[in-house]
Amino acid sequence: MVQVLLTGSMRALAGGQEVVELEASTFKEVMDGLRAAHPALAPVIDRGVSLAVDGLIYRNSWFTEVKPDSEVVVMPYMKGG
Amino acid sequence: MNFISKTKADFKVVGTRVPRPDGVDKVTGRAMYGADITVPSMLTGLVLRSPHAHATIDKIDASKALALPGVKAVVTSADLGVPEDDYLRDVQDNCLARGKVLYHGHAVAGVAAIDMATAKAALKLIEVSYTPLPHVTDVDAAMAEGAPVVQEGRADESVPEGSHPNVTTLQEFGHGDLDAGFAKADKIISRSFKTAATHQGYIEPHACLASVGTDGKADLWCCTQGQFFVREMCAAMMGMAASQLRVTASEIGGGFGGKTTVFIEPVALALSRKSGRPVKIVMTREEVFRATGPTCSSSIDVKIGMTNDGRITAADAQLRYQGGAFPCETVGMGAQSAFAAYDLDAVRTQGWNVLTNRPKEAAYRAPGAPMAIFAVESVVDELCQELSLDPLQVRLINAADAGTKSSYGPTFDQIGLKATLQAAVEHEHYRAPLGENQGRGISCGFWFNFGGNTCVSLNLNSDGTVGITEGNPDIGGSRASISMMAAEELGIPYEKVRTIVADTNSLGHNDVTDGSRVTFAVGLATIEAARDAIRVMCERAAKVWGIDPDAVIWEDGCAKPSGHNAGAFDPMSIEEIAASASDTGGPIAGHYEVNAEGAGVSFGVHIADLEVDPETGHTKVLRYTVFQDAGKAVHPDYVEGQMQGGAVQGIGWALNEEYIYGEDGRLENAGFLDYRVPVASDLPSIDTVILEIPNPGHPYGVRGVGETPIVPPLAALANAASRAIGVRMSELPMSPPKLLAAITAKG
Amino acid sequence: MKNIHVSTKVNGDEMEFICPPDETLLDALRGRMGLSGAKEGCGTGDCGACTVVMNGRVVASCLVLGAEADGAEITTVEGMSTGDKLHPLQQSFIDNAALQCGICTPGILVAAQNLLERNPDPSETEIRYWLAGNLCRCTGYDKIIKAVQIAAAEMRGA
Amino acid sequence: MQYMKPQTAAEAATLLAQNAGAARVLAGGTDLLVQMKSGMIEPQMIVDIKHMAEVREIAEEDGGLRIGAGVSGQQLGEHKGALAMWPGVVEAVELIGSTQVQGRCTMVGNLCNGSPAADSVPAMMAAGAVARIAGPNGVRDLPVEEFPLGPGKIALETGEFVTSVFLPARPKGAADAYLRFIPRTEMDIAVANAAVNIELAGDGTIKAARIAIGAVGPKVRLVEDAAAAIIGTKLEPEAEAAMVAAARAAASPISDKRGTVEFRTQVVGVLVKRAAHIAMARAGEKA
Repeated sequence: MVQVLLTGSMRALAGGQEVVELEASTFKEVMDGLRAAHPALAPVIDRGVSLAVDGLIYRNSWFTEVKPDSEVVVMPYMKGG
Repeated sequence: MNFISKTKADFKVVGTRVPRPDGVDKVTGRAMYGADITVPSMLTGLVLRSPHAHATIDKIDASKALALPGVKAVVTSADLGVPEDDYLRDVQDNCLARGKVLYHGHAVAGVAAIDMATAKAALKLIEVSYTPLPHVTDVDAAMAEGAPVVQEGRADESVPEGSHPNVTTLQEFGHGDLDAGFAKADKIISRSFKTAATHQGYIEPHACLASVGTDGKADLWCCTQGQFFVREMCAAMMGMAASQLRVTASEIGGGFGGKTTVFIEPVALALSRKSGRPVKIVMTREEVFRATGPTCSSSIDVKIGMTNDGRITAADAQLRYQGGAFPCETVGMGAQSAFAAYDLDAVRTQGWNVLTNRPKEAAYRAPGAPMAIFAVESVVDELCQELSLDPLQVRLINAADAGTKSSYGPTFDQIGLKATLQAAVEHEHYRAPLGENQGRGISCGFWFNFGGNTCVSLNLNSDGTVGITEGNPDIGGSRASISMMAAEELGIPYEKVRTIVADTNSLGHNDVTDGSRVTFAVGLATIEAARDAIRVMCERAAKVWGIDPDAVIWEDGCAKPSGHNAGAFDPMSIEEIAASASDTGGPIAGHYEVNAEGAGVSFGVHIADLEVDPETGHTKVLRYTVFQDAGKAVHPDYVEGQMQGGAVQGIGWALNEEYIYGEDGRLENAGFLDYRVPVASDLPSIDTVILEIPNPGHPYGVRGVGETPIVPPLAALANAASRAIGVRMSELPMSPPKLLAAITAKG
Repeated sequence: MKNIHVSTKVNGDEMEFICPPDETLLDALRGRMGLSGAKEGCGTGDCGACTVVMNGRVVASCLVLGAEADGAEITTVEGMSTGDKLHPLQQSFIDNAALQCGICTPGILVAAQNLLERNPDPSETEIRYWLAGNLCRCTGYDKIIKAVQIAAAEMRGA
Repeated sequence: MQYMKPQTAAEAATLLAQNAGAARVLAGGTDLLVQMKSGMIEPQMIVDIKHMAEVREIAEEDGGLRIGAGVSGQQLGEHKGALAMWPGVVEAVELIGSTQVQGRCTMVGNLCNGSPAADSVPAMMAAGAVARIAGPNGVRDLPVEEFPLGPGKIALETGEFVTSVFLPARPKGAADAYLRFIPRTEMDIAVANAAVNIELAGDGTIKAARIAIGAVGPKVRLVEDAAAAIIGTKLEPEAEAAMVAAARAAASPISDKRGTVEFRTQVVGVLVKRAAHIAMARAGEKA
């Protein structure tokens, strides 16, 4: 199981949960798992999110490996200047 | 097959100050920018813009314009489709208003004519009937009950019920128990801040030339930070297959994030399709200010608790940003970066985006971060003053480090903040004496940095030289740094490599030049493309020698046999391998395609000395030093250039730059006369100190450096001014009337 | 609108062109004489990207009519180098990384050249004030000022 | 549209009179071309007066200087005699715009633009300068203080244009100074400005003074009360305070994108004070 940390505004859509536990080994599986567990998160995920895995930020990358002990944080999709 | 991996000590090219490949073209006037290309039978395009801040478009009648001799086409939003995707539709509606104009300067129609005079005359003949609507341009006013609604139904699911319809998102970050944290504090300061919208201020106005054939094949030439993004957007709006639209990026006269989207490009394409002739549109400076993307203006509350010995116990911020008339996510990045410099047990940031009748925000160097960090660093400074603590020591006590759970969630890997702060502590500037009416301010800065989609193709020429094709427009010297990294990896002189920026048909997709990603991500892909070519070159040498490819290594631009079974052969140089390539198996090339990750966050610290004329509020920046971690500075001159240029944009933001709206919702200072960017005589030297704490995510340790430097100047100067005059300045810009009013009020 | 015939000297070459009476010198240089080194950054004399020298004085070519060029002598960035040899200022700008995007560079070089002709040894403050009408948004001016100082020193020695 | 370059003042006056309302005078062009670019004006004729010999020179006359309407700011700044005689006027003209604008802009153009914030106008007014006007009925002279009538409004009749400005001769112990406030160091329009012209008596007291302020009302104006406050004094603190108070009392600014009423009123007093001290010091050197 992977512990997925949700940022504040997503927590409200996941029934107030700060951490969601999922069976997942990739970025994509994290997203699919979140969508299944909390359908209210689907529009947020569809618009695009970034994922921080062990401190590194991924903007989109389905097959990025997520290990059971990885620190996984879902963040808004980010752009720079 | 092996290759020698680089360690920090043995760089031969990286870290030197080679001349840039675009230098001669740029100093002789030969470089071709957006407005510099012309083609036969070209028409001149112009855009009709809204005189109102907010109005419905009841009717557009172009018949008189079309009747004018020399006018070849008029287009409106009706000439483009209605995209289903929200984001695409917003970008398109910003290029040509659909049904409603949302800000003063919003594009309504385009016209193409045989020359500028005819096009200008035609613009006046397009009759648009408007019904003006109430407008709102201030972020706090736009959230208040009864404020005019800019767009209905744009709130996402994060927005609580009962919020004003102008609120489109609420983003929240943080961890820990705020109440418990504040209870531990010896001193708590809460303060509210406002910052004005600022513009990127690139000197080159947007320009493009579109040519659409009757067979549907199209070419677009434009100044952009991302030709692939332009193609994606324009093809979708035009209903074209991406394969039929080739976009070529010109030399770009500055972008800073502002050229990461489209404005006139779809209009030029639509005019060209309709007229059957090439159409060129060049914005005026006034149009650039009115209708391209400035950054957000903001209203921010910050509350921080601190112990008497300088430990932050809790931190809380509410950020309200307006990014114009369309939904905008920039506040999220402000909310995430606000407290990034600190290792905190209890922290919360909440960010609201609010619609207003202003132009659609475009990214501007570290979008969202400067204003958030300005507010936070101001309160930290005020706490230091109140508790009589040294501001750098307080930041060192609280600084984030490897293993710190960041305020926005993830845990930091290796970061350079403490080393950067320490460098500032030890610098002579920090101890230099100050005179009367002078103050010294410091601030930390932060940016995430990105990687992203990147393709690089590397071709070995028959004489052993190398051509590199990459897909990101070069703003700050990236062709030089890419050539340097290729030369480094291949073990050949820099002069043997030439890098060009490809059009959209010559390479796979590349993300826009944003997020300080190019030197990092394109550099990474270049190194991998070089390794790909090295693999092929080693194989060729192995074939010639009749040995196993695994027994060949690459060193100093040569294939060499290695290991006890390899046999004794003289090294085979890249020139020899290139010369015999057609005999050994054909052309040699390397390529690499990646969605690059591991960019590594960036921190900086700035020290600013400011003098304030107590009788007029006039400010003079006396001395300025930038400290920043570059991971590895590939070309130190260009790293310094980013640090200096970013700092000066931040200085402008802090002191005099602002979008000024009148009661009528019209922008009052759409020109460089009254939108006051710093001029040469306003500034001292900007001193730089580059630190190199390698980024583990890049083969050479490179970190993006471009964005972080714009972040600290806002608070560094506000803290300097506040200390100089003895009044806390909480509103940017700190223009002389505001400073004088503060001084007068103090008495 | 009756077009005007203009005879002028640009970078030492006799040039003739025909333009409408309200066309700026900048547009005439770029559109009629094929000299696109001068850039339009604002069109109102506030940015300096269109700087050229007319009859020995630095001017914003967006604030000069093409018609006024009749009988005048004009120097643009295209006239700075000699054959295949760059002007010391041009070389210094490359060597000292005084340009990033490069859009302001032609105007700054032309203005700086005129300064050094008037004053071979300007102070940093003099350089900064002379170039105050040339906006640069990339560099923070630091390396530009240093490049002018270095070129000036070299030219004095030469 | 037509572009005309008359060779004589009479020819120019005829063109201007015949095309009243549709013709515009071109000297340096640094205001005219900006207005054309913005679409604020669309002249049918441009009358380029630089081809008349008399407007291109700085001529000595009755111990003073006559500055032609085509003399650029930079050209004036290069004239050692002008700088020595009227340092405040020269520094005011040199503050108009950038180096690029200095190569073209003229003092007369600055006057004729009618801006209340014009840099050189307070300096000319304090100097007691006189504009020479050519027109269909010949030539007339008008003191600069009578020239501005309001924002963009000037005392020229149909067909008239200014050919030169005369700066009078200077006695010993006389000097002027000009200061303006801008947020940056260059490239801005004055938020407030002030010029002070002082003549010292042999004992170092102020024998005569003229003070003008700008950007703090609909037009640049002389402040007689401020001048009166320092005549007969050595600019001691009480006299200085009275002068500053008079200048502030004479200010009637508006709040706009460049500054507020409070700010402009405050700052114009500071500028008058500082300019007066500079003029005093300069006059002392010339005594």
